[in-house]
Amino acid sequence: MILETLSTILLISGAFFSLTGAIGLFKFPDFFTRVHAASVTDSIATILIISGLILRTDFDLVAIKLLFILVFLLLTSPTASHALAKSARHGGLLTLAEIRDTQNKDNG
Amino acid sequence: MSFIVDYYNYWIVVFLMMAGFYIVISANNLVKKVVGLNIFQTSVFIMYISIGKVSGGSAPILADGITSYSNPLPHVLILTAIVVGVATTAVGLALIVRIKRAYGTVEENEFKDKDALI
Amino acid sequence: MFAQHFPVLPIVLPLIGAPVCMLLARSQLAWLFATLISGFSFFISIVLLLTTLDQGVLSYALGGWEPPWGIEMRVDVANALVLSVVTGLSTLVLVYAKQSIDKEIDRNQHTLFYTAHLLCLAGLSGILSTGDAFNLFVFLEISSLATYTLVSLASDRRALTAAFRYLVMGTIGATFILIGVGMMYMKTGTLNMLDLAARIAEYDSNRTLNTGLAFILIGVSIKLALFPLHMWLPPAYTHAPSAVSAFLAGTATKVAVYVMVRFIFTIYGAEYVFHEMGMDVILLVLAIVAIFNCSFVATVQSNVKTMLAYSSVAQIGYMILGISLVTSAGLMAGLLHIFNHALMKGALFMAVGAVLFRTGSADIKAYYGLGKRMPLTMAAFTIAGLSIIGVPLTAGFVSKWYLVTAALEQQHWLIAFLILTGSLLAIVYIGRVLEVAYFKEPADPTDTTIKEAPVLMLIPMWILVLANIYFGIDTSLSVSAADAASKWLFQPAADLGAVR
Amino acid sequence: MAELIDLVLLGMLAITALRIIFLKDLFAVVMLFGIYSFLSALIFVNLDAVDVAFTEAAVGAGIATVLMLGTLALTGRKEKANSHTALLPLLVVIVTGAALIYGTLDMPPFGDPENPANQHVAPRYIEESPQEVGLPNMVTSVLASYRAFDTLGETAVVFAAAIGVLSLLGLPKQSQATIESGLKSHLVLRVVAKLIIPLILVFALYVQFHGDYGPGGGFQAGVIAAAAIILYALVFGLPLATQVIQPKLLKILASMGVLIYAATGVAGLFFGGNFLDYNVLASDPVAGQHIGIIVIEFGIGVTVFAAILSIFYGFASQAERANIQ
Amino acid sequence: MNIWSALEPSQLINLSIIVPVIGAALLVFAGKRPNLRETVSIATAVILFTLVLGIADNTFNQVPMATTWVVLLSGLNIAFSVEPLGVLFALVASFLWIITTIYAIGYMRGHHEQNQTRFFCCFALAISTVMAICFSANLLTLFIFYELLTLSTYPLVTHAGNEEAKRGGRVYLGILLTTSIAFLLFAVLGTWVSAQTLEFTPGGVFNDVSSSGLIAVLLVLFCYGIGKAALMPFHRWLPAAMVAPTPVSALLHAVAVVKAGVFSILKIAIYIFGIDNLSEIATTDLMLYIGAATVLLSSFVATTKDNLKARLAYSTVSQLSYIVVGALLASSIAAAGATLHIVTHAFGKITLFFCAGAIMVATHKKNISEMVGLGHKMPLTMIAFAIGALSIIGLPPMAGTWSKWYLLVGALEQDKLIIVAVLTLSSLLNVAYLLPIPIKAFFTPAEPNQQPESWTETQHTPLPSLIAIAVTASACLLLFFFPQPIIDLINLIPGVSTEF
Repeated sequence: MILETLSTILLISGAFFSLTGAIGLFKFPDFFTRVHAASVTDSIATILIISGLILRTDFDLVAIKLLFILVFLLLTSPTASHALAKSARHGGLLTLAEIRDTQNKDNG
Repeated sequence: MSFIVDYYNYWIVVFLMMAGFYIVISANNLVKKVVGLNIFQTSVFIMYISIGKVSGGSAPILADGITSYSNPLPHVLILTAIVVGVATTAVGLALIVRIKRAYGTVEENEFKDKDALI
Repeated sequence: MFAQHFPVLPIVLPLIGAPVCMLLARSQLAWLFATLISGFSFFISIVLLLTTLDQGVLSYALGGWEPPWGIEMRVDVANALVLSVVTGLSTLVLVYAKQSIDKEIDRNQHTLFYTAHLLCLAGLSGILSTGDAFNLFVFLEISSLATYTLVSLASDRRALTAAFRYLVMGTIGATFILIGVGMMYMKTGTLNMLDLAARIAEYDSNRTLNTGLAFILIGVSIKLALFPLHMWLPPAYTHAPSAVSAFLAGTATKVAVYVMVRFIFTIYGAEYVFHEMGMDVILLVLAIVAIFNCSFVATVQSNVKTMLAYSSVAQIGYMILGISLVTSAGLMAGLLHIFNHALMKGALFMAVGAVLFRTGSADIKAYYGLGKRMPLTMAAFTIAGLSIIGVPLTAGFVSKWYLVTAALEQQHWLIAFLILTGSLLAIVYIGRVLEVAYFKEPADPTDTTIKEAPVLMLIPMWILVLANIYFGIDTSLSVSAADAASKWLFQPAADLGAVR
Repeated sequence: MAELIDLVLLGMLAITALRIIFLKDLFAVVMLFGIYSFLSALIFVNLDAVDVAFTEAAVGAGIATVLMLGTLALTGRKEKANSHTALLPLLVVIVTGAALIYGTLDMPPFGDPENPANQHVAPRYIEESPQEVGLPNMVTSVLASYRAFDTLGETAVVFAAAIGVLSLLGLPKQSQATIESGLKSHLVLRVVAKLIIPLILVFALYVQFHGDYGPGGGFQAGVIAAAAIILYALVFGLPLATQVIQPKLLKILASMGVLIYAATGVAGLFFGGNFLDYNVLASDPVAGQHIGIIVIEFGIGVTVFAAILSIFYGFASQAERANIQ
Repeated sequence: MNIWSALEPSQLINLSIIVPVIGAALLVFAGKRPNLRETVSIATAVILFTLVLGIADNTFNQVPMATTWVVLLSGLNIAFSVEPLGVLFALVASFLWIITTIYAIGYMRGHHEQNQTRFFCCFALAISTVMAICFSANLLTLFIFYELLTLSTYPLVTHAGNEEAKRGGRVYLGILLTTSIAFLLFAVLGTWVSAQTLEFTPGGVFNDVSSSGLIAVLLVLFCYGIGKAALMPFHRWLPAAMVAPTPVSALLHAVAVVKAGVFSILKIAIYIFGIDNLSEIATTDLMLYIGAATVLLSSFVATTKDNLKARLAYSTVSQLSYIVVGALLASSIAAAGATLHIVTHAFGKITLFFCAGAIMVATHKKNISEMVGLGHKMPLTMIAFAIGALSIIGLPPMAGTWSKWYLLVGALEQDKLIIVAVLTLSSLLNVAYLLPIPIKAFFTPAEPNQQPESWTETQHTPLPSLIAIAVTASACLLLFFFPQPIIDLINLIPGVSTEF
């Protein structure tokens, strides 16, 4: 019973973070901020949701599988975000601040 | 109402199939054509899987306490069909790469101009 | 010891042969091996044909699972006949291919060619023998994928676009077949063809089943290049390597015709398809338009391979016409034409390939004066061409004869007349080539490189030519097989189901 | 509840499909296709088809998307404006769609256990296969035993695709000279990749041999294993990858897989059964089935792994060529 | 008379068809040595003639002769049997082959033609098919060899190989194949479907001819399907084929090909429809008047032609329709006249063609206007020409008298006065276009400076040609005085009689 409540809370908050991530993906102005929003979804939301799910199992093989998935996701998704941002940087994409700077320079 | 509940699944699937089919026959870009083919086929797969669904059933893996399973046969068929689909996609894409190399374009109307296609 | 396994061997042999061929890696070895495998399959098919003529249908349960739970191979006279055509032609084409491939395909792709050829053969055999609707789809895709590969192996860049177009059309066709099979499964819960037939017979008329059949027929029509859906075929046959054109023209579309026959007659039953749905009129009209339209287009082609490709589409019209007559005699004529057309088109494409081998071109200009320079090749072309026209004592005449008799039996005088006038167009397009070959002076008389084709190409070509003559004179084998096949297919589908 | 999820997912699919029609940016089209595939995988899960979902996710969303992206890298990501009118295709599609809708009118209701499809052949698979074949996963039983011939054909299709891509694109030459990293500067990526790749391979083996009990099997395993090597090639460069798994070896593996499968079938002949009859492989029929299924699943895995990887090699070698030029 | 009496009678049929084929094969081997080649040619011709004589002997003795080569299906055989009409035609064709061969040797050498081996080879093959047509036991056999005759003579027509020859060949092949496939094959199939037999049966194969519109249509199809009978408007091929070397024109287009056409019509009229039944068929009169119109129209056309061979060609068209008219008059006497006309016209027309060829070899003149006064230079040729012309016109003491006489009597007996008028008028036209040639040749002085004084006929006309001309011309005379053996043979034909 307690477990179930706990798990519900975890799941709901996970879903909430997912939602914020998605909203951020839409609302944020440029590439880097959007990557930021997306990676939040990846990391905190997955942790919360999978923990919530684990609490709902009988702590058997399924729980271990979920744990594996969690580890896997924690390894890969930040890496993916990192690679994405770094590639963008290499490709010459500028942050908003930098764009503003260059614009100021041009104007000035 | 029950009419709609009974068939909504198939109708949406028909819409998806036709979306894919439309992309195949209307697209000018060969890559998009292949994408369309995949969408077309994937939608057909959904139709098959829908056939095998049994309300209240569970995945056809023997487990204690479960008496109603969904029909495994469509699953098997579609497993095969997915593989066939990706095989076709791979060959199609390989052809596109070669066409790009030979013609310099992957737009259908453009290589028609370059060769008097028979 | 293996006699009871013969129904499955024509599929399994090339299917095992293909990876082995790939492992062999040496062009010569792969050729020899592929030819042997194909020849052995041919031998088995002949045994199967004789057995089925004698004993009727052979059923083989794969994995020991009885149908409808397992997959069944079902060999009857009809598919044993087509199977013999396919494996026989495959063997001859492989013999022929050795030198033709040497010239037309890059050296390090030879093993790939033989592997793909064997896969294609396995796929075609599978389509023919299988008694399971979904299994048919799988083998259809094996043969199709192998075919796309084979077509694209040619060095001409247009082969690539042709192969791509073929791929798109072929996949659409296959997906349509998949949709149709799905709808059939939905209403019957089975995939086994006989079981399907028995269960479909329980419905009078059903919208889902009708739609399913319509999709299957359209899908198969794409594969067999029925008239408005034939546009993929001419470029594919034109630009493919000669050996591939020879093989495909004689087999691939014929197998598709057989699939159509099977779905119409074995599964749905002629009664259902033709009387309930009125498909016969549609097929008849399309067939006649195909004959005239494509024969006419063939007469204006400057590329001889394209010309023959259009001629193939027209000839498919004759087969469909026979089927759409909805009589045992008509079906028999259609099946007979499958057999005979494989003989003549195979020989014609081989001859064209031999010319391509020597002159490097399939344009009609390359044929100027060839009658003297490549007498045997052009003689083969002439005889096979006469067979296409339907001149007596050739196989083509026999099929036309039965086709017209079948039409006349139904009092279809106009159709009979159209069949005959359709063959007049064949005189024009074959005649054009013969005329320049025998009466034009070669463009470059001093060119001594153009001489008779190599023996290894001539032998299979002439075997087919002689077969054209033989089956034009002694029709007992081909006619009796086609006759038995059509009688077998024409009994009501429900009866077939009751056999078990 | 399940219906609601189904409906939502189908709605998302429809939106995705519509978007694909109108987008001109091919990169976005391909990504949307990946999403489409993934959504359909979710639908498959929802419809109890876990094996199919697994495959669709691995193949449709995974391999197919990677191949498409590879193609785009070589052909450009913009679709040119279409000049001719799309009226005829529209007409064809509407007619075809109308025919299909017409066909649905006599269809059995969705999900009804009384449907013919669920009443005729399938019950035997559900009721008997655990005893006859001895596997809890009925999909595997049907796939590898009842309809093993289909699966042999499927393996041949994969093999044929590999042949096709090989003949079209060729394999990369093994270059001893310069082994340069694809993403040299991505230190994080390299470290994580080194960590993950063995994990993926282990997972592939798990999927391979656990297929009898849960979702999975040779096909999915082959794809996952190939994905591990593909990741390796992406991070460390194709030349290095071709040294680890040599293209020649792939050719042999792809052939061997088909041969293993077919040989199992032929073995049935020699033990007095039909082709692909596993009952005769051991004294106990169920044990025979076990042996047979494990061996052929292995064959599938090998062929799929080798075929997918060689297809990827083919595309990658083209990309390298394009870069050099 | 029968030197082959040791043989089984039916074997004679096989031999008479095969011997020319063997001859053709030997010719290929003897090709390099002209003397040997021509010896083979003549020897074959003589052997063939003795064979046919043997057959004729057996026919008089009422020995039945029949042989079956191949059974295509029950009721459909390639089979041969001997009946008097065929024997008569075979006698004429084989006898004239000897003469033509002799003539051709002179002509071909004198004219320095190319490809003489191919020429003699195709020539022999053509005769073989003519023999097969003569002895065919059913319509299918007739049709098959009718087609083969067209094909084997095509190389002869296009022998010159230049643009004009090719155009002529195209028209020749085009019209003959088109009519035969579109109409004749259709008619054969129609007969097969409605009568269930294709055997030539005395009195016809149809049970009830009067009520069936189908049979009426079949008659029209047969008349036009046999394009070799050159009924208008399908006569264009005959003048077009005149581009061939003169011996070809002589034998094939005065004897073998065109006579094979009218022979087929006669045979069909007698053995498929039955002479007595013809009058009951609705379309008989229609075809009769078309025949009559052809007689007149082509005679008119002939008067306008200046090229000698063209004039003879149109004359042939006209004379062929005499035979068609005779066959369709539905009178036994007219049928006898028609049969006799095959013989008499053959001798008359071949003489004329020989003369035309001799003139061309000797003086290279083709046009009639240039032949004024030629009688002084080439008296023998021109006398022969006059004899041939008189025979064609039907004036005593030439053979043509008899046939025209019977035709007129037949027409009178049937009260077809229009036909009587047409026949008479046409004979007058014959006079108008044939007789002026020898008259002007003899009674107009030669233009000066044409040839040197020392020019003589025997010097410039090859001796073999002169001999041939002499033989045929004297035959025209002899047949007037001794027609009895031929009339005896004609009276053996069922339903045909010279008795009033």
